Amino acid sequence: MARLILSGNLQQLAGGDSEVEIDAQNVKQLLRALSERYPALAPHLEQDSFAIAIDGEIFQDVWFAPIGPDSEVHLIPAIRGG
Amino acid sequence: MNDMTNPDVLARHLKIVGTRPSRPDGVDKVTGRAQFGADMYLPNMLTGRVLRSPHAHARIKSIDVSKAQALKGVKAVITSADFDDLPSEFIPAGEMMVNFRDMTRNVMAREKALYEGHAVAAVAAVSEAVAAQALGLIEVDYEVLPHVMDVDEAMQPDAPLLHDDMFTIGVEPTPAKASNIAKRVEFGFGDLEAGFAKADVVIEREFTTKPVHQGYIEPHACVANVSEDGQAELWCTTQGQFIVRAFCARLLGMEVSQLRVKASEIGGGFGGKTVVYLEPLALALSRKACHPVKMVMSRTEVLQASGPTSGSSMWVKIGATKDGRITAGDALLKYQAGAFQGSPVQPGAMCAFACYEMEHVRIVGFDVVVNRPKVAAYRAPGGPIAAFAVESVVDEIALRIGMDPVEFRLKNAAKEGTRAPYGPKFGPIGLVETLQAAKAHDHYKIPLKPNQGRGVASGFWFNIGGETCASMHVGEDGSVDLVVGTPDIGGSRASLSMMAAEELGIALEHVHPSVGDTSALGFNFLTGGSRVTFSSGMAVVEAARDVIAQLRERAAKIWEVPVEEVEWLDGRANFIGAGEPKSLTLVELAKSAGKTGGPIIGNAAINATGAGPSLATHLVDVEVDPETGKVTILRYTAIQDAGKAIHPAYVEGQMQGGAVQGIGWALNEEYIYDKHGHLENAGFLDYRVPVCSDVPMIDTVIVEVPNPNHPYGVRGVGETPIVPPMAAIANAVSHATGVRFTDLPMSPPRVLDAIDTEQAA
Amino acid sequence: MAKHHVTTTVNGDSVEFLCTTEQTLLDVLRDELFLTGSKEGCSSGDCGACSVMLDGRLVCSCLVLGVEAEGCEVETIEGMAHGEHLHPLQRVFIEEAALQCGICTPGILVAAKALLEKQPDPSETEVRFWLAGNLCRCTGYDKIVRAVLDAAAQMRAGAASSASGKSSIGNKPATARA
Amino acid sequence: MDYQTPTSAEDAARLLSREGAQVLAGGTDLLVRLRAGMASPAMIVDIKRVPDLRGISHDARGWRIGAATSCAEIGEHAELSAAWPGVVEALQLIGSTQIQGRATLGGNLCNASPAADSVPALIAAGAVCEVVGANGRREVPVEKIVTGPGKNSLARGEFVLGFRLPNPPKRSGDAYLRLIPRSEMDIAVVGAAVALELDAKGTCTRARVALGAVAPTQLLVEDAAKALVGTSVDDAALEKLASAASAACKPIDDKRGTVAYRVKVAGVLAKRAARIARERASAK
Repeated sequence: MARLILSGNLQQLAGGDSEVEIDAQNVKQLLRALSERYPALAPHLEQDSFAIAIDGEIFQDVWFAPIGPDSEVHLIPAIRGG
Repeated sequence: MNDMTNPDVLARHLKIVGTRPSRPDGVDKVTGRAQFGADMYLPNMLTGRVLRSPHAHARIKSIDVSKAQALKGVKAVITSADFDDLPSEFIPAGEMMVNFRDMTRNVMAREKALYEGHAVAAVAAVSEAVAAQALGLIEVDYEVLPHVMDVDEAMQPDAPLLHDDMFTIGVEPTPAKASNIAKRVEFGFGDLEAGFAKADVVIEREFTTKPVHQGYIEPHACVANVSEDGQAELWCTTQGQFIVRAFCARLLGMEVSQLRVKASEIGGGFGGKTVVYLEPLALALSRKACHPVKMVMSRTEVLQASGPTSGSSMWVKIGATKDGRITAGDALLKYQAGAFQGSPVQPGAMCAFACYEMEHVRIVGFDVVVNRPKVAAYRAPGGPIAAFAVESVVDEIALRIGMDPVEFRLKNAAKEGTRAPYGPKFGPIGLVETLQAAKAHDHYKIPLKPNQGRGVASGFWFNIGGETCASMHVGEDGSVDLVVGTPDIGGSRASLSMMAAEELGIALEHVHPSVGDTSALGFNFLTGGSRVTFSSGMAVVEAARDVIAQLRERAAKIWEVPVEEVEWLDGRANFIGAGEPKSLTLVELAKSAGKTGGPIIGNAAINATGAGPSLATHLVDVEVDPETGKVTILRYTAIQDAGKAIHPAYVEGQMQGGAVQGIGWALNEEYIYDKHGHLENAGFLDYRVPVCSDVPMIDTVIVEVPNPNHPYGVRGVGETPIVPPMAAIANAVSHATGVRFTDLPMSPPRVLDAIDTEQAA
Repeated sequence: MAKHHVTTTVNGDSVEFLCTTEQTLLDVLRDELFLTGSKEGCSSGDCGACSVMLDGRLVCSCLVLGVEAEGCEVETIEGMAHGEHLHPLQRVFIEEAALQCGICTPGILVAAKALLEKQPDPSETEVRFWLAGNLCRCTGYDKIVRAVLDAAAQMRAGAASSASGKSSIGNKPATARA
Repeated sequence: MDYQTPTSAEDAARLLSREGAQVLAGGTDLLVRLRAGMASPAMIVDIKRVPDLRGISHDARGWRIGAATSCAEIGEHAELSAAWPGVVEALQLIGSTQIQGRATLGGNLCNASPAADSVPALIAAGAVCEVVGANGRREVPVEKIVTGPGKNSLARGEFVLGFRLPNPPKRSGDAYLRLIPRSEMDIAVVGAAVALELDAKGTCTRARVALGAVAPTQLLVEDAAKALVGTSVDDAALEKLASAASAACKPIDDKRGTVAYRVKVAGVLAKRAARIARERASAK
């Protein structure tokens, strides 16, 4: 199971959980699992645009980026820039 | 697209990548032939002009356009009534989550005008003079409301409210009372109390910065042409033709494919041309008038109603041990969003401590609306503001414990495996390398005279990838058309065609790049976030490899050998199987393309991922006139990790340009409003960007720590150069005067006042 | 009020145009003569993007009325290259990457040419102060100043004439032939 | 908007006496105001074709500068620059190279900006204007022209034809310094001009000190001049000069500077300008 690390706002919305084990092979599955576990998070996962860091590499808007069984995953705000 | 990573490309000898050829658009740009936003003229073209609010905050009770409508030569008049209202929801528009309720109100005020210069109506007429006269005939009945300009004042419970339906996001539970605070963000980890307890030195300070404008020399400009059947063409100066299409189609209720957007040559953007202002108005006017409509902003309009980046109020606290280890960092960032939510406080908070290995860290940010123009991205949005505060405190701590500031940063520098304050661990990054280069640089050893000071600061930017397409057409003579979807804002047609020629193994002069309009390619995210050489580069390489695969197949067919026995090297297919060596050049294969299966076209449509952060360290020497407070920049050196510099001259150019924009931000650029919320310096006379005689040569050192996720190791370089300058200069001025400077800009009156106050104390 | 009929010389050719009193020389060059190489960045004489030569003097065409051009000699960026031969400044600007977005480039080239005609061997400081009225937001001025100094050196060395053959293919010089 | 190009001073004066007539010389201020909608005259009178309005000449009385002579032309005049270096330096500070090609001395004075760079230097040098109008010609000291921000003492129809500068006396020198936030392209936050005369022993026998951008009009500061006369312009005298200059300031807080800043820097610049003027005087 991949380890998802939550911090800041997301941690609040996840009822204070800072680290959760999630069974997901890719980003899409991860987001679905997360919405199911934390309904409070769901609207934010849809409204804000998020990037997912899988073992340090950042993926933006990439549903099918693979998540390994021992991956460390972070949910972070999407980055745009000028 | 990590699967594209190709170590042997990096290993093999590069013939073109890393050289400094002339840019393909060079001649057009030096002869005046290049066509920018305002250079388009169409038959029957009308002139569009915008009526703007004279008030910082006012309810629009009514607008009477009848007199303007009746004026001879006026072909169309529009107000917010000509645009559908849109719900307040964040929906994806070309890769961005956008609240179109805010966007439609920003391009044309509805219930209220929220800043001086806010568009309230627009006209299209047969001439500039008639259009100007028509504006004077539009009668707007305003109810002037109290306004608020300062971020701290706007956060007060009794502050005038811009939006009575704004309830702070990011605090649980969501407040029941409306406020100007759109959002609270927080990042970090560890135990701050424990961290600060371990510190021998703790320094905390408050900082403020003023909004500054991107200052592109080309004002916003466009020509819209909507035909009677609703087909629309738009020519405009933008960082992203596909983003403009996505925004305008939604604002005007069109299908995206009804609207074809062609990006003109762009006269600077720096993030400020990633949004729409005139474009939807010109389309609405053209749709109403059934004529082409041209709209060009004046410099006053640019400064009153476009950009800028946030002003801010910040607090930073850092603790460290005597031997120079940071034990904890805490920061509070309050950023002005302008009239609508969406300041870059979030990326600012993520950047704040990103240069350092932090065990205990917290950054809290607030996104606050005020009666100023809605901010737009400006080069590393949010980063430079936070870096000014954090790098100033870092400098002060190094000074306090008597450690060289470069040494101190080296001791704490983030490196591969370091956990970023926003969570994930860094891959390979080059901060340490830039600090070592700074230490070794002659600049760092030059002795200083009285009233002179030296400052150093480091900076971080994430860099991004995103949706990108490229198309490569091999002509019948073997020359190559390269079509990309990202506007060329600083020489990207050069770097992209260099990568194409390198891959194909042909001379650069045979590759002819162009920026396609929205009908030429699939969706491309805009030119921004330092993504073009990275992302479009990836797409170009993939398209080239697509072409090469086809060329190898054609050669294999001709020779009747398995394709595995054909290799592509230096622009030719070679038979490497047993028997007579055979070879066909690109030109030969192109000639016979028809007979061997038809034209040869390579395509790539990707969502580029794996962008590598770029880090930088800047050195600056200043001299301060103790009697007038005037600061002179004596020497400047910018050192940055480019991963791999495809065209080193344009990488240097990004570093030099960012540094000088930073000099302006640090010393003289600011928005000056009177007590009525009227901008007093809406022009280049008193909005003081650096002029040629203000600055020295900007020395550069390119460090190359390859990004493993890019076929050539590229990292974006455009954003990072503006992150360190303000802190570096503030640190230098502080060392020259013995006074710590925490407020920007450090203009002569402010500097002299600080020196005198210090001496009086 | 009727338009003024103005007869003037632009880049060596005699030109006639009609304009109102309000129209600036820049308006006329762009909107009447379609010489759009001169750019409008501020319309207050602060950015220099509209720089042209008026009777041998460097001016901002946004601060000259169209009617004032009656009987004058006007030179714009469009007149800087001769046939396919780029002016040494134009060639060196391309070779040394002295432009990024290129919007300020025409004005800077016109201004730099005026400087080198007055002072063929300028110091860095002279170049910087002469060009102080030409804003560039992309380059930080470094490569611009170097390019002006290098072009001046080449012109002094007479390199200009021998190199002008190369400048005829300025968009694909030797360095590009990998 | 009408446009006229009179070819005689009398025609110009006649046209300018009409309602809504506006004089055009270099146009570097007028065109900005037109474009910004801050001015909409009924008629523009381009006076550049009036004889005697352009060019620089020298006679027994001293120097004459046509009011519509461009700053660039004046800056290129070696003899005038040698005679009145402070005046020439001051007018060369006006705007960019491009502005120098158009801007005129007459315009810089008559627009009546308290911050106009050439005006303090002209006042310190004792320059006089030739004013022409419907009722003939008169000579007016430069300091009598500006009466307030944007206001001058010229009657309707009157305009400045030229400026007269005396031949600089032996052992005299002048200098002008201004403070701007950048190195170029700004309006003066403070300006200070000093013209002085030394005797054979190096004692100051005559001095004129003028300040700009520190009051509604340029100031001719008698007390500051007194602080120098009878001294060798030594540090003590310079400190007296500085405090006299600061004391004379009646500035405002605005987007370009504060009252306190202008008051202090006026003294600093007066002191620095006096040093340069002294060096120039003793070098002659």
